[in-house]
Amino acid sequence: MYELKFNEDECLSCTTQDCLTRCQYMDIDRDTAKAEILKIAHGEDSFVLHDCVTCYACEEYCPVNNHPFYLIVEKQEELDVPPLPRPLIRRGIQTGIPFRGEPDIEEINGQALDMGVFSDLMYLIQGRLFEGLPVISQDPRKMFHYFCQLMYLHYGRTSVIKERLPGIIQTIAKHNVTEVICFHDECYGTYTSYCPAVGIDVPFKAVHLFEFLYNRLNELKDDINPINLKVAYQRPCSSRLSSDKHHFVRGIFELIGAENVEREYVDENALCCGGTIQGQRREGSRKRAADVQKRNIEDMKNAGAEVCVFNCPACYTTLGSMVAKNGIRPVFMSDLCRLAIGEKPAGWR
Amino acid sequence: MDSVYQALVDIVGQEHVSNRQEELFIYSYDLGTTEPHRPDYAVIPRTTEEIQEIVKLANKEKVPVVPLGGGLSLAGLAVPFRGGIALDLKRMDSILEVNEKARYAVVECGVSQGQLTSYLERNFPHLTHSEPGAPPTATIAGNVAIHGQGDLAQPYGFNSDMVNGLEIVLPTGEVCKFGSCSIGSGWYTQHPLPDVGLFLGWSGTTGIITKVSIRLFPSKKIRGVGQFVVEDEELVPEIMYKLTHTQMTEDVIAFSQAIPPFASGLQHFTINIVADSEKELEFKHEIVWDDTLGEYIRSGAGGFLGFRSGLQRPQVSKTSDWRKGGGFEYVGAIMPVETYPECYRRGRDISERHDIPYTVLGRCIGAAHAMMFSWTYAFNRADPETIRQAREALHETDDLALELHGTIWKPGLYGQKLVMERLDPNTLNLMKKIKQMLDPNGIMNPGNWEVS
Amino acid sequence: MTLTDYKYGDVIHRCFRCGYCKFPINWMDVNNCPAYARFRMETYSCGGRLWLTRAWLEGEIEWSDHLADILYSCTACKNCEVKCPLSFNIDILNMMIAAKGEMVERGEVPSPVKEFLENIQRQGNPYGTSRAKRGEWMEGTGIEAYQGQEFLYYVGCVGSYDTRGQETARILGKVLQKAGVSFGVLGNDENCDGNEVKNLGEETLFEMLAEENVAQFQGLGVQKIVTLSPHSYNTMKNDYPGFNGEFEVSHYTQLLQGLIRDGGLDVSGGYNATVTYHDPCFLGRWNEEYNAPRAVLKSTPGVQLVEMARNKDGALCCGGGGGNFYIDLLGGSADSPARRRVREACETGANVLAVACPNCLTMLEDAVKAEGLEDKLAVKDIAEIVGEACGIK
Amino acid sequence: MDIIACIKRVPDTSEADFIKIDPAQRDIEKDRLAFKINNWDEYALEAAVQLKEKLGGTLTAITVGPEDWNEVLRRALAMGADNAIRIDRDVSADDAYTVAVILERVIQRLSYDLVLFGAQSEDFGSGQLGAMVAEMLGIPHATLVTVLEAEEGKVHTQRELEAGTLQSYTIELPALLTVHTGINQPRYISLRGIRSAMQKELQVMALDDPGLSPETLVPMVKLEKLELPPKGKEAELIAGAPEEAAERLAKILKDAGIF
Amino acid sequence: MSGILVVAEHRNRALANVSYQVLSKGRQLADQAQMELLAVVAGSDVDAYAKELAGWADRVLAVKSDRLEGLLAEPCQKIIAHLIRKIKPKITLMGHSSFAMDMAPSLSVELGIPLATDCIDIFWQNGDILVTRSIYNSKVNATYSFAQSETVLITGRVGEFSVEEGGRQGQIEEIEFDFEEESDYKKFEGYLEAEAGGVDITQAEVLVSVGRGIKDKKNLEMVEELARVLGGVVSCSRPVVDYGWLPSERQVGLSGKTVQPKLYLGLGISGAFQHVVGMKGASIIVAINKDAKAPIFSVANYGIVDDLLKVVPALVNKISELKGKTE
Repeated sequence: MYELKFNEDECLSCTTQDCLTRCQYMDIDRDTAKAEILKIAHGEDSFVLHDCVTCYACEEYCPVNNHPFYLIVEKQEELDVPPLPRPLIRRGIQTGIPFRGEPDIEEINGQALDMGVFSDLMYLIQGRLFEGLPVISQDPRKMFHYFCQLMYLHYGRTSVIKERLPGIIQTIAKHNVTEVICFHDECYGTYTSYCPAVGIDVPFKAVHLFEFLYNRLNELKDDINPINLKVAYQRPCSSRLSSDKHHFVRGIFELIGAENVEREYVDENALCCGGTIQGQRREGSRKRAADVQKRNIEDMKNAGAEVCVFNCPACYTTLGSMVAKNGIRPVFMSDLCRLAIGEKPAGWR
Repeated sequence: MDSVYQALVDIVGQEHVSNRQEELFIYSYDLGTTEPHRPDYAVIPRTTEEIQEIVKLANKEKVPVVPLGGGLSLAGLAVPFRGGIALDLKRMDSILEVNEKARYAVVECGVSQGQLTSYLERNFPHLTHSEPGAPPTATIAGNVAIHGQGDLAQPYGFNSDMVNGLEIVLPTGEVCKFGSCSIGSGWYTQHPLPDVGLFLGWSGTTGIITKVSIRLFPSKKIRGVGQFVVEDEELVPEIMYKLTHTQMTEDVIAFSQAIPPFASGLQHFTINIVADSEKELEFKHEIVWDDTLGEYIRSGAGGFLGFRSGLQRPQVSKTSDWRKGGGFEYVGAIMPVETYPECYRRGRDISERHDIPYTVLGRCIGAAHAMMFSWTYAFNRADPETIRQAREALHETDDLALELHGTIWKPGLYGQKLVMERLDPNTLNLMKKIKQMLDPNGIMNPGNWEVS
Repeated sequence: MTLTDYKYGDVIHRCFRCGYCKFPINWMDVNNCPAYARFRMETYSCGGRLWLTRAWLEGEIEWSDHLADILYSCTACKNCEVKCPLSFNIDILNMMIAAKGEMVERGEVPSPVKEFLENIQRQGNPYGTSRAKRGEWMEGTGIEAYQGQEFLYYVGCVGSYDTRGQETARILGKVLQKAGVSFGVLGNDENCDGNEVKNLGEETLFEMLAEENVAQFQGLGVQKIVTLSPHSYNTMKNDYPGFNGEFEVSHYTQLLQGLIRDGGLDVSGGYNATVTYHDPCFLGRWNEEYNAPRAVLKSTPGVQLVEMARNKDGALCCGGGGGNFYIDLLGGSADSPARRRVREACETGANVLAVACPNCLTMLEDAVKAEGLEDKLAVKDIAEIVGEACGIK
Repeated sequence: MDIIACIKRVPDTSEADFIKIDPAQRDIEKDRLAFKINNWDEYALEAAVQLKEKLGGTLTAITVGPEDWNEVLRRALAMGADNAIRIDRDVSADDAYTVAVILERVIQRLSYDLVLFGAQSEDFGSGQLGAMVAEMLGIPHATLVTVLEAEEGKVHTQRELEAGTLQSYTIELPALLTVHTGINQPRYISLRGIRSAMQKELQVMALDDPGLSPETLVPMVKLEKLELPPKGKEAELIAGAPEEAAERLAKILKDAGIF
Repeated sequence: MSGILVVAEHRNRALANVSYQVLSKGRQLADQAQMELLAVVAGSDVDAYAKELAGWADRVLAVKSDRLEGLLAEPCQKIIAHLIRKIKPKITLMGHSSFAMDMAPSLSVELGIPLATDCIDIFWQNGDILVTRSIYNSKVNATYSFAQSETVLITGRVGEFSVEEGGRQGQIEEIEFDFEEESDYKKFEGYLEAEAGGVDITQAEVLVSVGRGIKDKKNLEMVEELARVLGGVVSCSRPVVDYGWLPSERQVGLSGKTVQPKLYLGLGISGAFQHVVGMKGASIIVAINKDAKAPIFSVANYGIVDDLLKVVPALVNKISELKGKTE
């Protein structure tokens, strides 16, 4: 019932084929790229469907916003080319099923922070940055009622997203929120990129966490003491859906006096945390993920990073302890901002 | 004045005996579904000598003695069915010796699993013991007394197979030692003297264990757990077989449960892998995940969920709370590994029939020589109906375990009856003789293993 | 009251009695619940108390002196809440307090609890000593009455009446004078803070105390409060806002930390000792302030800080919380938590056991005497250590 | 069983070492003192409440004193009394006899089975009142009661003698008992309980309600003066070698009538 | 003829100590006013008591009746009322005992005479009798006079008056007394003696109390001995209970018991606040402590700064010596 807005003509007229040629995990030349993307568009099998690590990056690379990644995932499902082994897919799909009662709907008129599925990370939203901001999805028992479902892109299952997402949006809308600040940029990407791409209505305005933090920091500017730390940012896959907000990363760093280290895997060239890669169905996935992680961390180290900043809890879970082992402190972006205004972040170890 | 009470006060002191309703209430309850029975006294001794005196008194007065450690058996093994003395042994909590070179520890009967774990971590970080899945308040002695297993069951077998020696207070009050310690040669082995081991698995009906020597094993610097998932339960036995073939795993468990939903209908493996270096770890990863399980990943039949460093204690008590009810009990049985699929399917049926979210688990013992398979039934402590349901499900499961050619582990009274019905009559007769010889007045944990 | 009327009637049965609540953070000992450590009967464990409470409310057991003693032996140290793996853990202490509250309303409390509460009703302190003597501790110190200074120095009952507490209260006053802090005290007009009253289940009395104190503070224009006792700190910081009493409350170690760091207090006189620090529950587990006292000690020259095996959120309570410094249901044995604690302190090789709470001070000092460790271990309040380091005799 | 408990309010002087006597030597200065229910009366009230809880009936608490004294009646109401009566009178110049006269007049007009008093008061400690009232009412009494059990029409009591000996009586009702500490554990009265007792009605009687007039109330024992007992501040130190000091102390103790 | 009448008590085959005390006081008052001292003793077998009393009294009235087996208040009240009516003594004096507390108030009402109880002093002033009472927790002394009356009834505080040598040979008169028909509205059921073993320190007149200074459990023996010669009981401060040297029922202080003995002899007790609140009500406090600055010295009446282990044996000897002289 929801259909992806994909325009084959855009691909035909595309001169760069950035979607696949810039892929960091497949080595594809421009001609092959064009041929394969068209095959995919026509519903034919392509090695791309098999080899894709589902890193979302092509969504950002596409110069005309033609949703190559959403297309790939739709076709993986259509052609039964699952990116993961079946038990993992089933497990993943079952994970999002709420099982601890219905949510308590409190009406909030105006702005609110949406924790999405990360209610157990409430400790990350303390202090003056979040003062007075109502929060929805505070209760871990109810968190799956706020789960944006976009994770199923990694599972090759857009059908699950389309089936569940409208209900989730309804639940959020019941809170009567006009502006939803998304704790996770996957939620933000869902409401601002995926929903328009497949035609799902979103009755509220989604706000990117970084934009919110940037604005709050400006309000608290007088209280900022530059943190003077060298920082590497671990860009999550979902941020590819909101590349227009990516500039806030640098904006925030400037405000708080963090030095954004010069490195190879930065911005558009960011590397996946490896979380989704290691379980993939193909031969050698575990090693491939380990290799990506190793390169990523080596790059941070070489650039002299003291801190690795995360926005995505999944990246944090996958990479956090690894970067720490390499002498780089892992920290969430909001915590780094709290540090700058003289607060003691809960997650700062 | 109650003369038994006064005599107990004389033995252990006023503060360590109670005949007040509060203590009698608490010690009447098992944490599972077993109906409570009030003891007449709760006693917390500190020494072997005190226990001797208590047992002698109990013989004289024909008062039952029900020893308990953590009191976490869940099968009602420390419920004072015939009243008497609830003997809480947790004050006997000294770690007496750790022999680093011969890798064993001698502990008093009240030493908890957590206490030994923590002691080894702080003082002998390269040694560990086989820690059961119970809460850390469970005791070492209580666990071997019921043939428990722990997280080293895959490489080394039952915890009770790791016993190097015991000190026992017999039901008649004498103290006996078993193993090399009995000839004063230290606590390093239970063999090769003539076997008089009549205490493990008897659930405290033949004597009170006061000291245990337990084997310790190498603890590597990196200890972690990897997870693997399959959808088809039929694959579990062969995967266990293949994993044990690698000799590179420490604990292999497969589980499936209705809640949380992600685990429903799937078979999850948790596989412990340990190493002293990244190099060793990567080598083992390759053998385990890539070489041994790779075929399932490639075929799409199995998925690797990642590896986490650090062993987390399973917090089983959380299971009790799925229904916001604070209670659960399980049937554990020692089963052939090949019965896993049947155990899972039939267990699910039983759960569903009794309206309880199913929870099953199979832990590999030895090189897949057997597994401990558990069927867990949660209940709501505040709702007697759910307790009844769980009790019924447990009984059906006892029947099932035997039907599938398994042997019930730490059976409650119902399971004991089933087992004894099937026991070889000559064995049963021998058990009867042993029990009569050791406990002529039948004071030790009466109700349990009563051969009629 | 029956179980159905009990506020936690729908959760109290959820305790499994798995026993995590007995442990410190590293499981080294099952004796981190002070009451269980003292008595070792399962009834005295956190789980035992919850089961007994439920049994009592359900009519399975009768109220008895013993039951009351068991409930009131809880020192509100919060170890159980920190260690319990289940989601209702945040309410464990509230469950206990509500059960105590029921005993209070029925009038069936242990006699020392009755005495404690009646003394507070009558004299505003648990000792029953006259209100007119509350300010005696400050005689000859030159400490001023509060009249709009920057800080209200709230001393609390133990600091005002207990001999040892008074010494500490005086020294802290002198330290603050020396640092040039603008402060005043309430003297005879000071009233009990109510922290223990709340934990003993006398809710209405607590409310009255909080309301009266808030009104008094506001009437005097108090904005910042520094407390001698973590108990006062806890209730003024966390409970008084519920009575419209929004004050900037600090424990004195927090104030001293800032003063030393900013050079406002010269501690160059130093204090030569190997010191181990005992975390008071109401500063530590209740308010997660583990750093300030340690920072003060570390910045005092000559102090060599060593840690006990159980520290911070795993620290063993001195046994004085929940009114037990007065009602003392846990005393009288080598297993008393205070005595266990001083033995543990001795094992570190420290010759000074530093505390930051007058209740801990008296409990642990008595325990040192009982253990015959006077030659090996001195119990000192951090205020005394700092006092010596800045030249106050 | 209908019970009457007679109670009074006393200053808490246990901790007050700053007591001052007014210049006329007639009273102590009370402005810095806290007040409370007389300790023994609390036990009497508890005993009354327990009997009421067990056997039913009513409990009436009575006090003779000025308005401040309402607070002890509130306490009694919070504890479980059904009625509370205060006879309004400044009792500072009264002796036990005059108060007994007043109480007798009030009590004889009420219906009762048992009258309870505290065995003595904390402030003056004369221990006379209960037995005087009993004699005036013409009913049997027992003082210093530490054990009390009631049944239809009678009470079984034990009264305390010296050195731990008890004297056991069975007394037919109506009777009057004065209650000693240790007979029970008086319950705690929560602030909530006291506050809700504020809502209950208190009966205040003037002296002429039971037909008395001030002129008829002449004390038989008259206060001449108050003074502070002579007392040295510090201990008198007995110096000398152990033998000498011991000898002197022994003499002091003997002179003090200790042995 | 008016005189002074002392009511003597007896139990367990002996006259009560307090009777000797008030007898001595009565003797003194009688001598001062040149009055006759009378003593009355009632019971089933009073010959021995009467003889003893004659050592002080000019006349002893011995009332003999089988009805007086238990020295009960009601029959005694009848006898004393009868005697007072007959003799019209200026003063009737008794010890402030449990017996007197039961009887004296009713007696005063029955006869319409003034009553002063628990007096710590009794003295003549301008021909009138005055008494001093200790009130407000022993913090204030109050002096009282009596309304005009033929007889005043006074009870004297136990232990307040010293026993003087009697040395007289008074007359003994046996008195017959007719009891009316016995009513059964108040039935005496018997005496219950204290259970052996259980010690109630709150009831003891003399407490020998030990603290940490006792150093070792074995030293308790000498303390027990001291308590024995003083006719008292051993109590203690908190640490001694902590050590398990004495049961908690012996503990004095905030968490122990509050005691108000006549003598509190503190041995090796420093006198912490928590302890002092439990014992400061004692009439006489004696402290023996090595530490001259121990706070107990500021609450004690008498102090010895020395090692208790040296003083206690000496004290036991001296007291035994002195007692030997009296007996």
